[in-house]
Amino acid sequence: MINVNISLYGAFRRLGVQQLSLEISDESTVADLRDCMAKYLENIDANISVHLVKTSAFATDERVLKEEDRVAGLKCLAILPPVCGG
Amino acid sequence: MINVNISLYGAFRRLGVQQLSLEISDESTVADLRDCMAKYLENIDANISVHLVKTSAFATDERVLKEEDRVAGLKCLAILPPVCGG
Amino acid sequence: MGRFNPMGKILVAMTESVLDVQKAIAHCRSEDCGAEILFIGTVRNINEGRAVSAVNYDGHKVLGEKILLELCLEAQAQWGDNMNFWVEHRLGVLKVGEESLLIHVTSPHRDSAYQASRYLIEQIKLRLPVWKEEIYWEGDTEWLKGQILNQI
Amino acid sequence: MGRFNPMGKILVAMTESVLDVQKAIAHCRSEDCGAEILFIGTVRNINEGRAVSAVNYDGHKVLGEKILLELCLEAQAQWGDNMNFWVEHRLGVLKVGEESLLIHVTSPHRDSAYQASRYLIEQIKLRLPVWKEEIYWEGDTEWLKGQILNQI
Repeated sequence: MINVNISLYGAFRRLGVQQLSLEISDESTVADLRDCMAKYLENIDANISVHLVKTSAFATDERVLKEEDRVAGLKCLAILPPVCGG
Repeated sequence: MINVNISLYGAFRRLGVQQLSLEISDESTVADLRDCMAKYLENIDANISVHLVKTSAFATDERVLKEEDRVAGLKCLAILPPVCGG
Repeated sequence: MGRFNPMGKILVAMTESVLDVQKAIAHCRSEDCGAEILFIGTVRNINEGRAVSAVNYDGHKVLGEKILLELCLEAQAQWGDNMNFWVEHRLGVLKVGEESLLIHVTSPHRDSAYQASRYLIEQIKLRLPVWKEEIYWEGDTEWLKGQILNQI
Repeated sequence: MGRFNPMGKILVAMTESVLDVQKAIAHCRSEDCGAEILFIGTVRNINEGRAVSAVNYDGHKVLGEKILLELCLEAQAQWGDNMNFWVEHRLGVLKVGEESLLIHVTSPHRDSAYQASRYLIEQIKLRLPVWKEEIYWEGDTEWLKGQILNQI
């Protein structure tokens, strides 16, 4: 198992913390991380919909990740809700 | 016969004057004025092509004139070569 | 409110003075307009292969300002009475890099702002009584060819 | 000179500082570019019928600046290596009327400037990691819905 820190943006700021720390298996993909995060938020009864987790992207400081990307070894993970800049 | 003053712009500035003064009949239209001006420029051997006179518009301070407009009574006449602002 | 009594502000000018971007922005800013498009035309250093040092802009000021106002009213009628406009064309001798034209448009939404801005510059090229005499580094000058004006 | 070694200048920023139109214009001015298009996005006083007092802009600065640079390089590749860009998105709490976004593009000709400017704003809406929390006069706040980010 590895520990990953995920920076929070946009509506995820409602959680009141800068980052979430989750424990996932070494083999986990971004899809697995997404499931893990959804379950975590359900467990703590956060005021964040599962739909928001499903429609968010995961990214590093370098790029938006694909569902099949392995999480182990990636630095500076973040979850990015649908965007609305401008 | 009436006397009309025509303000000059753009390439017509090469004539070295602000205005031309031409004598035309009371009944003259813009088309007649154009012919009169072309002849005048040929007579004084100006370095202005007849083509420029033919492709120019006549105007008052209010609007661009039509070929059939009567000239008598119009104020502030000007000849406007093809435009290229911006 | 019809097309001849719009809510948006319009200012147009044909002027020998240096153009003022900050005034244009201040004039057109409005709390209900989230999109602002400023077009700036500047004197380019080369035209049709020749090195330009300056351009002498000649213009019919009275008729020109009347036409600029007409163009802004046409844009308001087409894209929104609450749009604001500042359109200034400079006249006189301008060096390379100097600003010859400002077209500033503000609108609640960006699509109408882009469309109105583009409409204004294209119509200015066709309808505004302004003429350019290019002054070349080699010392000669030339009045540029242009678009024949049509009566509307 | 290929698309990855363009002659034009690019500056991008995600910043808490007030945006600076004059710096954007000075950065992008070039004697071979006669057309300059500045897009300014400002905070609007109303959205979907609700009276807005301010907007809190959240953004991923490092990734955001990387994406803004990519967008400018894409625009240079499509419309001209000699085009210049200044793109700044502001972050933090902005009151109604304040400037949230500057997109400044200069080009030898106006058509490419308009097209590149429009491309940048539309791509920013789709790809830039920025989020808006609207703060209403009634006192409540809401994170706005947006566009799902796709990996490229």
